[in-house]
Parts: sequence; C-alpha cells; structure tokens
Amino acid sequence: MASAKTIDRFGGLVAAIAIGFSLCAAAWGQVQPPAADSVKVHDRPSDDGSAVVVEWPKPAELPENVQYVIEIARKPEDFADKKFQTIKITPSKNLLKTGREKYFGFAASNQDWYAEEVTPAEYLKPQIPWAFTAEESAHLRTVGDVAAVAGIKDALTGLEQWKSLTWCVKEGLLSEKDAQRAWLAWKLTERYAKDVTAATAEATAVQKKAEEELEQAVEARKQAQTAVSQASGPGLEQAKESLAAAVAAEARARAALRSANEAARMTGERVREGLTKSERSDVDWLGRLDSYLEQAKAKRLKKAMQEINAGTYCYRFGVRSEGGETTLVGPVGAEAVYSGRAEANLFRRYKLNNLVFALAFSGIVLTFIQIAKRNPNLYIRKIAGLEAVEEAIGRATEMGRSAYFVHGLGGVSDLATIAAINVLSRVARRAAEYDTRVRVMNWEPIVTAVSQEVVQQAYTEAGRPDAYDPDDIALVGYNQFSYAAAVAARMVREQPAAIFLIGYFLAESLLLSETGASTGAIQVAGTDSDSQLPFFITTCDYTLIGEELYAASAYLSREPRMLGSLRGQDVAKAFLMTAMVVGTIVFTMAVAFGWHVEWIKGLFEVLD
Amino acid sequence: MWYKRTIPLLIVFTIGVLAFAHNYVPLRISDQFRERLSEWFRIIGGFALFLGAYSLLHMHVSRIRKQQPGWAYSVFVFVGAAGMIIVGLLNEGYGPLRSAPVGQPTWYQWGYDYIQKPCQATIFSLLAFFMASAAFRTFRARNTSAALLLASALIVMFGRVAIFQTVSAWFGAQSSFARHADGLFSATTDAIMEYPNLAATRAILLGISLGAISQSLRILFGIERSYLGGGD
Amino acid sequence: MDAPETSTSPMRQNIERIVLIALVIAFAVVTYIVVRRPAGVGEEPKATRDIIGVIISAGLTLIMYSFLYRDNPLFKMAENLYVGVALGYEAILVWRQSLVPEIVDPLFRAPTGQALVSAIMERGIAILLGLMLLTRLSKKHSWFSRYSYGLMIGWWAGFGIYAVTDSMILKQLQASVAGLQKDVADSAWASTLFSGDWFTQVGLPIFGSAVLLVGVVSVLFYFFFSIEHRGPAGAVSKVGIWFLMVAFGAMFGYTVMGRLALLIDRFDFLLFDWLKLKNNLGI
Amino acid sequence: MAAPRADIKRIAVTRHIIYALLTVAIIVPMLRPTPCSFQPTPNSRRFHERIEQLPAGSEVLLSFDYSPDAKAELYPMSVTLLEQCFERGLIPVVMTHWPEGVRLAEQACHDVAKKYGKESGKDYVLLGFKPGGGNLLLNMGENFKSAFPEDYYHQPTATMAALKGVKTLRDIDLAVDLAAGPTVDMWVVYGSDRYGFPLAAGTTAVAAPKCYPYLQSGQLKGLLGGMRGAADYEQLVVKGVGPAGKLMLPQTVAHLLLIVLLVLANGRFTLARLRGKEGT
Repeated sequence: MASAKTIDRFGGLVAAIAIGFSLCAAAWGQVQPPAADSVKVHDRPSDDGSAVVVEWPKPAELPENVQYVIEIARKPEDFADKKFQTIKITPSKNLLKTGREKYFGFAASNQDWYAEEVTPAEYLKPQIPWAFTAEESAHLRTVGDVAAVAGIKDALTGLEQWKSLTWCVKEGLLSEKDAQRAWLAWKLTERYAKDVTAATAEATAVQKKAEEELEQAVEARKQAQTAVSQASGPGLEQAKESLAAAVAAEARARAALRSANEAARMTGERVREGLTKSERSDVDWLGRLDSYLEQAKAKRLKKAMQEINAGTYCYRFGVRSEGGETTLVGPVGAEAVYSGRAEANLFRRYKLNNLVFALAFSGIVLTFIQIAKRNPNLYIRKIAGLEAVEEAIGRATEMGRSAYFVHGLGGVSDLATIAAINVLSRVARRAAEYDTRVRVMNWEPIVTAVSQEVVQQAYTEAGRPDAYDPDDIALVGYNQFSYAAAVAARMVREQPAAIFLIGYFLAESLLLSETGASTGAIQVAGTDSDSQLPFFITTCDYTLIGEELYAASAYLSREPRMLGSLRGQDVAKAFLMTAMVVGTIVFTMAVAFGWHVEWIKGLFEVLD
Repeated sequence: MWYKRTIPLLIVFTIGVLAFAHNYVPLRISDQFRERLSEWFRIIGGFALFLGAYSLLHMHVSRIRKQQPGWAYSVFVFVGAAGMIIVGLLNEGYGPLRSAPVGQPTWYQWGYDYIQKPCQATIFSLLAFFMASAAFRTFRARNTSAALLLASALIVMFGRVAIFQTVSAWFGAQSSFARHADGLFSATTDAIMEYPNLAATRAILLGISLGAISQSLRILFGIERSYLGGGD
Repeated sequence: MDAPETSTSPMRQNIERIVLIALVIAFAVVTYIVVRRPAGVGEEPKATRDIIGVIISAGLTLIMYSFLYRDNPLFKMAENLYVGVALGYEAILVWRQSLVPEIVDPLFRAPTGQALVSAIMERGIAILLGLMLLTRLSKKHSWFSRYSYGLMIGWWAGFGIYAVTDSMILKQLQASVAGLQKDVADSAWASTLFSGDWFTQVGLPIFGSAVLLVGVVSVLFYFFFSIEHRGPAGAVSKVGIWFLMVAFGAMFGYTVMGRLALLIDRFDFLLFDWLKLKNNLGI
Repeated sequence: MAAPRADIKRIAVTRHIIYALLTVAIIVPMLRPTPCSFQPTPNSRRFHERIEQLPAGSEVLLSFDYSPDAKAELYPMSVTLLEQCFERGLIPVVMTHWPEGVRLAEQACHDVAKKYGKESGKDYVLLGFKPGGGNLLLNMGENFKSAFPEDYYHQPTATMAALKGVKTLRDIDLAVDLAAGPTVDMWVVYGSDRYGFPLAAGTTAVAAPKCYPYLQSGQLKGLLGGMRGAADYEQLVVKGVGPAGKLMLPQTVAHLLLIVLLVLANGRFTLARLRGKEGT
C-alpha cells in the first residue's frame, strides 16, 4: 500500500514527464515507451495477494495501433533465454482502466496513470500433476502417429484418465481397488457415451426430418385452404377433398414429430437400458466418483495457483508498435527489469467509509439503548394510529365479536414481526381486560410459538389466565397465497369486528384488507413494506407507515431496546438530512465558484 | 440456563461479528468462511421445511380430531399433499434419486401446472377486482392529502396507457391531439415517478434500512431475543 | 370456531345452493361440448393428461372466482386442496434441490470411503444443526433448535449491517448529495412538458433536484420521532405527508396495470385454453 | 372503511357491479383485439439503448425470477430480450432463482434460439435453477463455474464456448433481472454493488415504483415497468406489436373503466358534500 501512496504523491510530476513524452511522440508519429523510472510494479493494495499492479504514465491521447507489452518471468536470467510470458495490452477505454479509486483513493493524479493487474499464475501456469505436460503429450502424439492408430485422441484421453487415477492413488484420494474399478467403469462409460452420442445424432436427424415434413405438410394444407376459398363450382369438391387429404397428412406429420421428439428425449434411457444392472451401477458410481475427484483436484489446483501468486517475479515493460517490434523501457541491451510480489493485505481500504458508518451508527444505537434502560421515558411523539388500537378493541367488545390479528409474512427475526409482536401483546392485554376474543393468524411456526407466549402472558397479566385458548393463535397456511386465502375465508365466515394487519406483507395485503373491509370490520394496518402501503392507506381506517410501526411498538411497549434504537435511528436520520442539505449547498456553490469537491462524493462511494 | 440461552446468544454474537468483519478482510480465509457457511445453510434450510409441514398438518389433524366446523375440508389438505409427494417420489418410475430426462412430462409437474398454478394465479388475480372496488369505495378527495393521492393515482393511470389514442382509434380518427394528450400524461407520469415517488421511496428506504441495521445490532448483542422462541 | 356464520335467510341459502348446483352442471355441459369439438385445422392435438388438466384447472379457476361473490363449500374445498398441493410441491422440491444433493448423495451414496469421510467432515455439523432444528417441534427440547437459529440469524444480522450500509445508505445518500445543476434524470419528458431551452436545460434541472431534496428531507423528517411535530416542524412533516401521498397514489396507479395483467392472464387461459375460442393472444 | 352493518349490503351490491363491469371491460377487448398505438416511454428507450450499445459477443446474464403467475407481464419481456440479444449477437446466459421459472426460461430459450438458429452452449447458455438466493449470487461472484458446474442440459460449463470469458460475475457485461418479487433488491445488494457489473431490471408493474431510487442512483442501468414496458420494448426491438402490445387494449379499456369509476365516485361525493351531507 505504501507504494500506492508514493505513486499518488509523485503522480503529478510523472504525469508531466509522460505528457512531455507523448507530445514528442505525437511529433514523430509513433509512441515512445515511458521513462524507465516512471513505470512501477507493486503489490495490488487491499486484495487477497493474487495480483500485482503494473503502472505507467498515461499519454495525452490514446496511441493508435500500439500495444503495451508486459513480460513476466520467474528470474531475470529467464529473459535472456526466452523463458518468459508476454502480456499484450491494447489501450482502449474498456481494456485499460485508469484512475482506480478502488485501490488508490480519489487523488486527481489517478487519472494520469494506466494500471494493469497481473495475476502471475495466469501466465506462469502451474504444472497440473494429473494432466500431461506439453512434452509428454507431444511424445505420445508422435508415438500415436507412428502407430498410426485411428482415433489416437481417444487413446490419449484414456492415458490421461489413467494418469489422473494413478495420481489420485498417489495422493491418497483413491484406493488401488477403487482405482481399478474406476478404470474399468471409465472404459465402460466411454463406450456408453459413444453409443449415446451416436443414438442422439440419429434421433436428432429423425427429428429434423420430421420437422421439415411437418412444415411442408402445413404449407400444403394452407395452399389447399386457399384453393378451397378460391375454388367454386365443380372444382370446389375436388379442392375440399385435397384439403381433407392435406389435413390428414398434417396430422400424421404431427404424430410422427411427436414420437420423434419422444424418441430423442429417451435415447439416453434406451442406451442405458442396454447395459446390465451392474454396469449401470458402475456408470452411476463413476459419475459420483468423478464429481468428488474433480472437487479434490480443483482444491489442489487452487492451492498450487495461490502458491505461484505468492512468489516474487521479474517484469519488463515496453511498447509494441504497428510493425510488431517491441521497444522495452530502459537503455537498449540493459532493459529495466522490475520485480514485484503480490502480498495478501489485511484490510479493504476502500471499504473504510462503510466500516466507519456502520461502527458509528452501532455506537450511537447501543449508547441510546443504555440511556433508555436508565430512563425508560424517552420522549416519542404521539402516533396517530395508536388510539385506533383501543378504539378497535372497544368496538369489538360492543359488538361481541372477535378481533383478528394478522401477522403477515415476516419471519421471527424480521423487524416488522417483532414490532408486530409488541403491538400484539398490547392488543391481547386490552382484549383480555374487555373479555374480547383475539385470534392470531400465522403462517410461520416460530412466530406462532412466540405469539402464543405473548398472548398467554397478556391474559395472565390481565388476571384471566383461564380465558386463554392456544387454538386462537393458529398457523393457517403454508405459503403466501394459501395463507391469504385461508385468512380471507375465515374473515368472511366469522365476521370479526376489528382486524389488525400488522407485520410484513406482500401482494396479499390488499386481498386481506379489502376482504376485511367487506365484512365491515374496523381495520388497523401497519407495515414497513412500502410497495403495499398504498393499499393499506386506502382500505384501512388507520395505517402505521413504515417506521411509524417501529415507533408504535416502542411507544406501546416502552421497552428500552425499542426506545433506544428508535432514538439512535433518529440521530442517524438527522445526520443524513444535514448531509443532504449541506452537500447540495456545497456542490451548488462548487459549480458556481469552480471548487474541486469530487472527493466529497468519494466519501460515500461504494467500490466493489 | 447457560446452555439453553447463553451459548445460543454467544453463537449469534460470534457468527454475526465474523459475518460483519469478513467483508473488510480480503484474505482468502474470509471467502472460505463465507462459502462454507452458505453451504451449511443450504443443508440446514432443507430441514426447515419439516417444521412448517409438521405444524400445518398438525393443525389440520387437530381440526379433524376435534370435529371443528368445516373439519371435513381439512381432509383435502392431506389428499393434496400426499398426492404430490407420492407422484414426486415415484417420479415416472425413475425413483426419488434420479431425475427424469429433460423435457419428460411428469405427474409432479402436472400437479403444479393444473392444480397449484391455477389456484395461486387466480387468488392473485382477485386483486384486480379488489383493487377496483377499493379504489371506487375509498378514493375520495376528503382533504389535501387524500386529494393528492387521488390526483397522482389518476394521472399515473392515464399515463401508463394511451387512452386518448385508443379512444380516437375507435372512432377511426388519428388526431394529433390524442397523441399529444397521451404524451403529456405519460411525461407527467414519468415526472411523478422520478421526483415525488423517488423522494418518498428513498426516504422510506433510508428509514427502514436504519431500522434494519439497529435490529441486527440488537440481535447480535442479545438485546433482542424473541427469535429464541421463548421458554427459559 | 363457534363464530356466527353469515346471517342469511334459509330461503336465500336454498336459492344459493340451487344456483351453485346449476353452475356445476353448466360447467360440466360446457366442458363436454368443448372436449367433443374436434381439434381445429392446424391445431396441435393435446395429450389426454393435458386435456384433463385444463378442465380441472378451469374448474379450480372458476371456483376461486366464486369467492368474489361469497365463501362457499366448493371454495373451501379448493382452498384446502391448494394448501395441500402447495405443501407437497414444496416438500418434493426441497427433497430434490437440497436434501438429495447436499445430504443423500455425499453421505449415503458416497463413492469411496475417503469421499464419505471428507463428506462427514464437511457436512456433519451442518446436518447435526439441521436435525437440531427439528427439536423445535417438542416443547421440552426445543432449545436445541436455538443453536441452528443462532447460526443463521447471526449470519444474516452481521452480514446485513454491512450490505445495507453499502447499498441502501451510502449509495442512496451519495445519489442525494449533488449540485442543483445536476441535469434531470431524463429530460425527454421535460421537453414534452415544457419548451424553451433555458427552461429544460437549466430551470427544470434545478427545480427537479430541489424537489428531490425537499421531498427526501421532509419525508425523512416525518419519520423523525424525537420531537413533537408542531409549528415549523409540523409544517415540514406536513410536506412530508404530501410527498408520501403523491408517491402512494402513483404506486397505486402503477400497480393497477400489474394486477390487471394477472387477470388478463387468467381470462386468456379460460377463453383460449379452456373454451378454445379463436384469435388467441399467444401469451 | 368500517361501515355500519346497514351499509354493508349496499356496498356489497356496488362491489359486485364493479366486478362485473371489470370482467366485461377485459373480456370484450380480448375477443376483439385491435392493436392500439402508443409511443415508447423514455425509460424503455434507455433500456433498449443500453443493450444496443453492447459490443457483439458480450455475455448478458438474464435472471428469470418469476413464476407462471407473472407470465402475462414478464414472459413477453423475456422473449423480446432474448430476441434483441440474438439479433445483436450477444450471448444470453439464462438462470433463475425461482424453481417455477425454469420451464418458462427453457421454453423461451428454445423457441427464440430456434427462430434465430442459435445453439445452446455456443450462442447461449441455459443454466437453470439453483437454490440459495443471495448466497448463490455471492458464490457466482467468487467463482461462476463452480456455482453452476453444469447447465440445464447437464453439460459442463467449464468447457463451454459461450462462457469462455466468464470467471466471476465481474466478467458479465450486463445482467438483467426479470423480477416478479423482491429479487431486484437482492441482485443490487449481493450482486451489482458487490461485484460491480451493470445491472438492469424488467419488473412487474407492482415492483417497478420501488426501483426508481436505484435507477437514479445508478445501481440500476435500465428499467422496464410492467406490461407497458414490455409493449414499448417490443415496439423498439421487433418494430411491431407483439403479445404484450396486443394485451395493451384490455389494459387500456380497464384503466379507462377505473378512471371513470373514480371520477363518478368523487363527483357524487363532492355533490353530496355541497349539499352538506357527508358522502360515502
């Protein structure tokens, strides 16, 4: 990361050099490589140590038909004896990213740089132990040519398989016995696969033919129809006959096509039926074994690549002109060789803003919860919908009918549900006092359990534990709409006098509230799912909008945890509001007075 | 008791903190941690079904046992569930472990296509009717806010479809007035969606997000325990 | 469940019963006619199971619509059947998507001993936690399940803090912090509504972003609970309510289209798949 | 609204009348479909342009996150989307988070691919359904091919020509979420914001209003809202009226009906008010 910072600092200077270079380059019509000391190879900051960054000054304008070249080798000598890999980069807006805020912050100098991220393992590939090395396979191929075996490729793949199996045995992934079985099973599978491909090809051919025939038949039928429509007098009869024939032909073609499709679908099965039972089980077994081995190999390969990435390597940098000859930076003969090493970093610097906000907000909330514990009557403004709760229960009592409490779709850890449960306890309490029946409708077992406890407690506090009936808190549906249908149906059947729709709702909201309204019940709704709020607003007598629901539950329960976090959220809201207002003012003035304030946006930038 | 409350709360705290922190640490181990956990959740999630299934069936069993009014209907729940599960396991003779070849019509799919889907889609589509009646019943310009609600709803309804052009098309007229009127409404609709609607939605979003974060905090620090499902 | 059934005169109940039966018969007749009609020219003849299926789902669709008039035995039947089928569908889905690939295959059908061992190493704990989840069903041992819930809820809580901060708060905040000159998100409507370059290029953008700012702030303030909404505060939150109302109206109006689409879909099924009427819209 | 018992009957009657009217308003135009003309909305245009400007051969991830319920709105959209991709020589990579979405995706891919003579694995990929939701996205973001080892037809993705350039979600040139539910939020939070690929959305009309904040903040690059969006998009791509366009007529008539109802209701209400009674 240190290196990244220095780059920021020297950015301006180097940019000047770069511009100078590219200017004279423009003069001579072809691009000069940048100064050797202006090219940097360093660890990519804030990453998992999988790449280094090669940076060089960005010329004034994108060079035409010119490629940048990065050469990577294990050690300096390798450049001499041509054991290096070459990375060609064609400059273009998409290919070559500049100004990587993600890694280098929002310094203006970022724009003066080109940066290419090099993952060594992609170029210095690991030797995959279970696959053939280039030499091996070349040798085998010659052997094959000598033997002039037809289908040498299969022989090769066979040997590949064999090698991989032996490797697995060596690695202890596979016992000798299993390896043997796998080998046999593999040969069987090869044959099986060949048969399948052959059969499939056949079947698809048949399919194609059938399709074509159908198309022709349809064409013929259409013509026949037009003929009928135009024909008249004696010709008509004949035309009709031909039409009938055409229709029949079409029907046959359709039937043919259907059976062809069916056959094509079942080819695999048919070939499979050809195998004996033990063979079949072997094939299946190999399938499962392969997927297991593949995973194991993938793990090892990943590890190998990580080891490669961790190493220190040598780089050379140059420019490749139209002609194709590469001009490396540094004096001719003694081109500059940079060495770079990718290191794993401990912190994603570009996530700092996220961390700061999260921690600050957490701090605020937790503090206020503590404060609220000491003084549980923090001020909360009155919330309109709340008198409605009492009113609704009262009405239910007058009419001697039950009150419904519908929980919605939230899980037990959803904010809305927890708020709803607090409201429920209040409702249940009142209901118990007025001796009114509350029925709670759930679709989620745990919410049901919690609701049962809450209601039971409320009845006990009201001094009438006998009146509590666990069946009143029922789980009525399994998925969204079966739940909605069940609740709606019950509403119509039992005509409750008061309905509380409180919690997290989706499309079923309107279904419930409108059905409820049709029974003439007084309805109190509360949800934080904004897409459903319009419907509650229009169909219910009172609606707790979004956060009002949280506030309501805090207001009713007076629980410090609710009060405290509500206050904490208010503080955060205050911060957001000020940030918006101030920010807008600053930016407006910035445009007026030409300030550079982009870095402010940087504070809130979310970098992936 | 500590192993009934304390340990679970400790688990929540540790996992939660790790889940929060690993986002800031680019080391490979944090990726491995995330991958491993997400694999575990796939497994645990599989079991969660049994809970719901059990409590639902249990409810209907008790309904039948107690002979509550309408108990006979509960039988259909079992018919449906049993039917689907049986055809699903038989799986056209391929058995519960192998999947039928791609494109093979199965009775399991049939059950979804011709029983579950129509019921679901129809109940869903009842909303159209309810919406109409709700609008008719309740949209009244009682006061300023109600008037605003009504007005913007009307404008958006106009703006989403090209009413004037369609109507004029009925009378065979291609009036440029209709074209402009529709254009006007659709433009106003966009303006409403992109300014007042956006502002309100964003504010609600921000507020709820703050709520969600503080909720998560309460859970992490064991202040919020209702998800433990009561009991000691 | 002793709540009063909807109070209706026995007379009316009888009528309704008769109507219901009549409807059922009508359905049967129509279906018979439709099925008997030969497949039209160039029409793909359907497999028997599909023909039966279409009839059944048409019946279910109509039954579900009968709820619009009033709850009735057929609806209760269909409702419960649907609940059951949905459950069965879900169960099989979970079996195929989760239980088989994650548990049965690696453990009970492990290809080799080593594979089994590694599978147990990787999945053992998870499966144990899954089983503990089931103890939720017993009153006495339900506390075992807390370990599993703890894991899941803890994860989503912790991860949520990070994710929400990123996408919901920082991004949205950044989008709201901008100069008033920020050009309108889409000036196409602007040019439709207003003419004149200055107006669309300068006036509207400023006005627009001002509206945006006022809107967001005032609605946020409406959700501000720590001070009483009186005087100026009351005025601000009043503005907030107005914004909310306009937004809700807009959402309502927008949603109409979506709900109608669902209805159209069902009618498309009834008219063209069941009754096989012509000029299918082909959705 | 809570109404005294006396009113309920009357309310019920009006309600049933409205239901009947709505039914007629939809069925009649469906039986006499005449395409109605309208101009694409700016949002739809921008969505269309966003895809137009992608260079040929770039991978476009399409997520069909809807079940058959939302078919009327989203299926035409999906088909048009595939058509545009194939026309521009883009490579659609189709997946779904909803198990019921698979067969719709399969159908759409099969039909459109046949129309353009494209073959699976080379010109397009059908990955099918995978459980996991947000977690699945995270896995795809780390390693696309280990999240989807094989496609819907059980072909290994590792060797697929169409997925050559795709290591993680970051390599996706554009992702489009066709959402009937809250999946857009999921795609934003666990997908585009985390792995920084451009994301656009085509949603049901219900989900659309929620998407505007994302649209303005640039978290969404484009938005098609509901059936109108689909119809616009058809006009832009196939330069004519497609399935969604045909359905705009019943939509229009039904909207007209609703508007008339609202106006009537309010007219009555205001009259009653002027006469000094509180209207219903």
